[in-house]
Amino acid sequence: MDFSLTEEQMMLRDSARGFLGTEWPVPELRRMLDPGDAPKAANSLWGKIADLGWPGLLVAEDNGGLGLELFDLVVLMEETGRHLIPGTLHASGVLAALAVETLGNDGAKQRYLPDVAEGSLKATAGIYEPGSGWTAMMLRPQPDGAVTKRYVPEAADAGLILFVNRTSGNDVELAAVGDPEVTNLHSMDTTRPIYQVTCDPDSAERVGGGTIGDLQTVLDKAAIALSAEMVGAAARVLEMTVEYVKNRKQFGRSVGTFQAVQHKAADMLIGIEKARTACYYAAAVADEQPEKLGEAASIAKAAANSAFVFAAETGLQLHGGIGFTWEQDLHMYLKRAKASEFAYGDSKWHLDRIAHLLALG
Amino acid sequence: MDFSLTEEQMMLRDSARGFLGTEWPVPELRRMLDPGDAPKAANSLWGKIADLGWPGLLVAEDNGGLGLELFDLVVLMEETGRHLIPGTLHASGVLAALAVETLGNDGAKQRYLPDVAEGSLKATAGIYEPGSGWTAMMLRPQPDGAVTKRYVPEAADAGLILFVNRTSGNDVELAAVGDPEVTNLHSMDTTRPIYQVTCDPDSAERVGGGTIGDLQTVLDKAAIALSAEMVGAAARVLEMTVEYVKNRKQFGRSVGTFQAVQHKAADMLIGIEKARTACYYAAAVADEQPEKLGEAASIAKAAANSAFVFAAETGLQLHGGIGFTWEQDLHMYLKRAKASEFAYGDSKWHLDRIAHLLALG
Amino acid sequence: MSRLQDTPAELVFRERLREWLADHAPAIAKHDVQALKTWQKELYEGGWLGLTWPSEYGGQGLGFREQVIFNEESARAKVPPSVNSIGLMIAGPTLIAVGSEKQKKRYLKPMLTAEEIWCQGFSEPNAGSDLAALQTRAVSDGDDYIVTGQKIWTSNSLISDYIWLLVRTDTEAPRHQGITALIVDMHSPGVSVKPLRQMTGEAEFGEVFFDEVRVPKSNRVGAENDGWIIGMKTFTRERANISVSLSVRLQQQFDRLLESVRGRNIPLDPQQAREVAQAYVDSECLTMTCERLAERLFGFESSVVKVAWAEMNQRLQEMGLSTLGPDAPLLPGGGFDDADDSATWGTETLSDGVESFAKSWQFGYLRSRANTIEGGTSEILRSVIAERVLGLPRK
Amino acid sequence: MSRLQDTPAELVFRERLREWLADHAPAIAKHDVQALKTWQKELYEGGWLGLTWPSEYGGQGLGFREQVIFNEESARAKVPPSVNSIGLMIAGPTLIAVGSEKQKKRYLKPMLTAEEIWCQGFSEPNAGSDLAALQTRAVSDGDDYIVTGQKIWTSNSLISDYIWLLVRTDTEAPRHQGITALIVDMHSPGVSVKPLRQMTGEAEFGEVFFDEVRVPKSNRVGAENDGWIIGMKTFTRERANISVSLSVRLQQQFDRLLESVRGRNIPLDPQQAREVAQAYVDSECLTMTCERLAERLFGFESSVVKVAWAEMNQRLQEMGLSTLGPDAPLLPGGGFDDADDSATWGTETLSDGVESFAKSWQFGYLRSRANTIEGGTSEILRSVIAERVLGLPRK
Repeated sequence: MDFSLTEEQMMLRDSARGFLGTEWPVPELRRMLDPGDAPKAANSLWGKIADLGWPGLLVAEDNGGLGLELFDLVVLMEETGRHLIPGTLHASGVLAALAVETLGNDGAKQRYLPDVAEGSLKATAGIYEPGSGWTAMMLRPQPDGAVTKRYVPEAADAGLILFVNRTSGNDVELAAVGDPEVTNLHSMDTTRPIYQVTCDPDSAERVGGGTIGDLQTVLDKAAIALSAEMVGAAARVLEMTVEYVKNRKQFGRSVGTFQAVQHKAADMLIGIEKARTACYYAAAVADEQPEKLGEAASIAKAAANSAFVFAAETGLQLHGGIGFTWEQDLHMYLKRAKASEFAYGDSKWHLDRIAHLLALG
Repeated sequence: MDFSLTEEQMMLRDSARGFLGTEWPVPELRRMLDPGDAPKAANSLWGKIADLGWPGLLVAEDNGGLGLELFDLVVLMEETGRHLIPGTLHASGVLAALAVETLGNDGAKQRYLPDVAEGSLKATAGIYEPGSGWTAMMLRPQPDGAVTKRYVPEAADAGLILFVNRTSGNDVELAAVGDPEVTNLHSMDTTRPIYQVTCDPDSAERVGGGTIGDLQTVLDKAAIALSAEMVGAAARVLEMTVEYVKNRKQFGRSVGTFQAVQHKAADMLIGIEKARTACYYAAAVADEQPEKLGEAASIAKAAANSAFVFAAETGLQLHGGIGFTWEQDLHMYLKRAKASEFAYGDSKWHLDRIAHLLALG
Repeated sequence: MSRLQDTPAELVFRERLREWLADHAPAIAKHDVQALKTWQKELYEGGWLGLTWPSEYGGQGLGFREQVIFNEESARAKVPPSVNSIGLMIAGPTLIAVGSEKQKKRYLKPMLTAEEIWCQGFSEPNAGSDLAALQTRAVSDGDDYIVTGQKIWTSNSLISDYIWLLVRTDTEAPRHQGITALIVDMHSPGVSVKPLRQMTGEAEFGEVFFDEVRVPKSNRVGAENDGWIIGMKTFTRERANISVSLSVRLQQQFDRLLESVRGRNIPLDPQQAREVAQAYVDSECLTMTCERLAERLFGFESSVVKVAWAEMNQRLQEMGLSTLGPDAPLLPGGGFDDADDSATWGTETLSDGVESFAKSWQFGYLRSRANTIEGGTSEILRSVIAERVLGLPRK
Repeated sequence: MSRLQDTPAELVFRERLREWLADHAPAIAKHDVQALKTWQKELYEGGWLGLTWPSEYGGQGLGFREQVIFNEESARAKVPPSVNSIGLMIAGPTLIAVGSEKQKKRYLKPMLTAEEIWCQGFSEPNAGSDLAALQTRAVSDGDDYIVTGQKIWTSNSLISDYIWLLVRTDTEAPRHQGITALIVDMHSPGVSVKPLRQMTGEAEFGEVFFDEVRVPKSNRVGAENDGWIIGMKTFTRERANISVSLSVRLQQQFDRLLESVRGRNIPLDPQQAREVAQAYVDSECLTMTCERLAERLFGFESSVVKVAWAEMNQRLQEMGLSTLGPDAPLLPGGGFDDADDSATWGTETLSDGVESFAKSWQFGYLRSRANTIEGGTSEILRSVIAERVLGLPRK
């Protein structure tokens, strides 16, 4: 195995870090805490992100994108995770773009992907349903009634909402939703609002289709991208914590000299390094060995869940009381950690899947 | 609730601690590591224990015992656990005595209990069977063939081996075994050998009977007594560890000043205090509210499992390399911890039972 | 003897109390301070407050068992918590132990009747775990001290009449030896309070600023520069009282969890069932351990219970959150902004309806992250256990 | 580029090796030292040892990838482990880094051929985690040192020809500055070895005693009093090599676990299945992290992997033991006494038949308790990670 970054990937990483450090500093991020100001802050960043071509990173060159691989995306996502950027990039450039690339018919690709890649169209996709949990096989065909999708990211702000609906057996369709009814579900992570969307089937348009397996591929890749963001965010929490405990003095010494603090910081690092590896591996699998994608994605998400939740909770503990305040930034990472943990499957769900793949069911 | 000890109980505890400190010091205990010498060492202690009346603690006064309650036994067992005494007291004075008291007919009580209480008869009981796990309901009636019992404590040295056999439905019989075939199962804990015993049904004598529920009462009380021994042993490991880390110097200071060491020792204490409470509670329940015995016994065993295994493993870690040697005494506690953890139900088994009682099944 | 059941006298007490609560317990919104004060006064007049306090100061002169019964029964009746909890659980008991006769006569009874609400001013921005680093100064000026400085994490500071304050009276002495305990009127000129918003959205704590506040020396508790030991006694009392009340709180949280898992559509798998069973084992062991160690809880043993409780409550909240599955991160009622208003007490069960953030698992999860920090971080308390209970050497 | 597959050159190497091992790999009992030496020599002559060592000292001059492939393939072929592991994994690589040209020429090749077996003498009874407290003295006497003292936890000491030794050459200097590294002939007069029995019953380690042992100064590695830094380099190499070989060991243990749970009569419940899945997640992440961090493993990052590996292996062994249910504490084959004789390598799977203690989960469980102590306690290594990798301040 070779997980070293290519020169291009290192450039992508460094330029992303530089860009976000300048264009999305903490005061900008904190605007996301104010429901009135959040959409403006997110939009302002989005314009600049679009200029960099990130929304089209996974979109094929023929469709106006950069045509890069998931491994490249993972490198970028570590950086966007560090800075807790809003959800449009993942919703539009990852989830919706993958849905169209994987399930869309040629017309849909031509119609949507260039605008998605350019960032002029913000898309999102609704997949899960009330009662489906995180299991695509639990989606239910809805022959007559209105389809309701839960956990749809960034729906209020999207120019295109796609639904993946089960039609019958193992078949799914991709539908472009018209006239949606959008309800804010009030995620704990206010930087990434999620919604329930109900669509009147009469105003939806079928723009593609495929199998449940194709849908699972989309979900797995989206989960890997999210896992990489989680690793990046966890690494940032560790940095913030190291910085804080170095400088915070109690009992006449730096708090960072206490073994209890040191050892927790070490455990944060161990979890992060393992999860980072898992993300790189999963991305490489997606690019090279698609038959192992499910297992690799589940390993990555399970590892990222543990690493990020542990880092956020522990980082908060090591900050003491100040970490618990609204003024400090850590709570945004904790809320992102919990919101991410329960997106695309919690650890139990992924472990059950791995157990199934290991024939332990 | 009132878990304070009566004056009699404090005397019992103090005298037991004094007696075992004198009569069962570490060099005697270490004789149990030598397969040739172990039976002699155990026998020598047994004579003195019999003189104190401990084997008859639970036996009714009418049958020659002290007629005390389980709470008294638990107080004593904490002390016998501290000193890792051999298994005869638990096998004969607890398990077998309870089996006869609970399931024996009048003849059996008169025939066996006075000698068991006096210590002149060492009894034991075989209950579990290959394939039964720890679940009494999994015992199978064996109408014709020879009955085989697994995990029979101290069988090689017993003057009386009792079997509890399921006969039909919820009924069990108590049988005195003649001409047993005894095989050493080589427990990791060499201070407490356990055996497989096969009995030719023609040479067994029925000496009592009852229900599976009665049998479960015997098992629950035996588990509570063992849990108390585990708490005592865990507390002793903590003492040994505190003593060691106080005196061991590294980096120019006592190892006990390091936070990593201090915090692990604190966690050992927390586990022990919780498990001690659980044992006292379970004993009080056995004496006063038998309808809650199952739940209380499972709480006690689950808590004792966690506390003792954690204490033994952590104590060993805090001793560093020296704790890993045969010469040091800690490994005897670790082996007792693991052997005890898997006697009368591991934690999963007890948690499943509690979940069932909480109607979570 | 029965170890598990009330004595006849205890049973009488319990039944009388249960009846009284059934007749009197009110429904009060969380921030209706005046109603809460009235309710506390009613409780006091019913004879149910200051149960263990000496009768000469307005207490009932009863024992620890009665306090436990009170806690159990008021939880069962779902009465609102005390508006003057810092006074009743921390300042009052410490004052009884170390205050002058005059101070006890003056302050204890209005604490019980809620006529005077108390808060506690120990922590400072640079003196958290390391309390001895506190810098709030008190300079002698005739019969008064002039107090200047800042306290933080002060619960109830916005509604308090008095603050139980530690200040530095000697800047030259070794840091543990220059500290003094004062009772300060929160209405004195120069005292100001700023709410401190937490990550839950609530402002449960405040920052208290002292700008040349004049405090009569008669309000000093104990001798000058003798405040460290008083602070330590306050801490053990704080932890002891957290311990005593936690039994009830843990059991309430466990009951919520049970209801939450039973109320789901999906049956529990064996692991989830075992996790709940393990939580039951731990919460039963812990609450009973409080009772078993009751007499030692005013010593360092209180740390044993505090550490275990904090981590147990965190686990319960995490489990509760997990029962919600994909809905786990979604804030009922919209979350942070209206947390303050619609909330009642966070002890409601599902059958009360999950209407608001403040009674949700989401709020519980976020709030519980502070459990291992407030009242002594778990790191500090584990060292206290190691050094003070187990006798390991200090640095 | 492919990130997951061998390059064409690597593939050739792997296939050639696999074929060679299929033809040559022997079955050897654990304590047949002579047969093990012969096997190592054969391996060397096949061109499979010293893969990353410079060719001028008898190595193959290849890269890290080839070493990984060698580890994977020899695990797959279940070859016996190296009889000279301390030489190949610790003493040799350190000597390459810090030894003199003459020393490298003299010692490296016989290490590879197993003509000379090595052990490592660092730990002492009062210098475990705190290596700088070592007291074994080396007094200058003309062209020699006279060495007196005791080492402990010395693997392979009973069969070794040389020991890689740290001694104190200056008792006046600050403790890190008076230490020197020596190569000592184990057959020198005054060297004696006593086996050290562990709680598994085995005597895997020894105590080595030095009673005025004469050591030529030409056997000194580096400058006098310059041994501390050499010791540190030895440690990172030790941990790096543990890390490199652990991938294979973890995967073998995980495979044993899989076979063990699948071989039971009772189907797994979801919790047990999830525990196995979690172990799979952790072991996959860890072994791949070794490869990802390969270049940094000769620095302090090796501690990351060592800590995680030790706790992972302990967990695997506990899980394996638990799969046995009520039989968990029962020693196959009778246990401690015959552990030494019937044992082979502890890597066998159930299909080889669990005949003896040394290949059992019971042995694995007991042995694994030392994993968090040997090669640096997890406590020390977490501090190393915090201070050296994360940059937290030292005391």
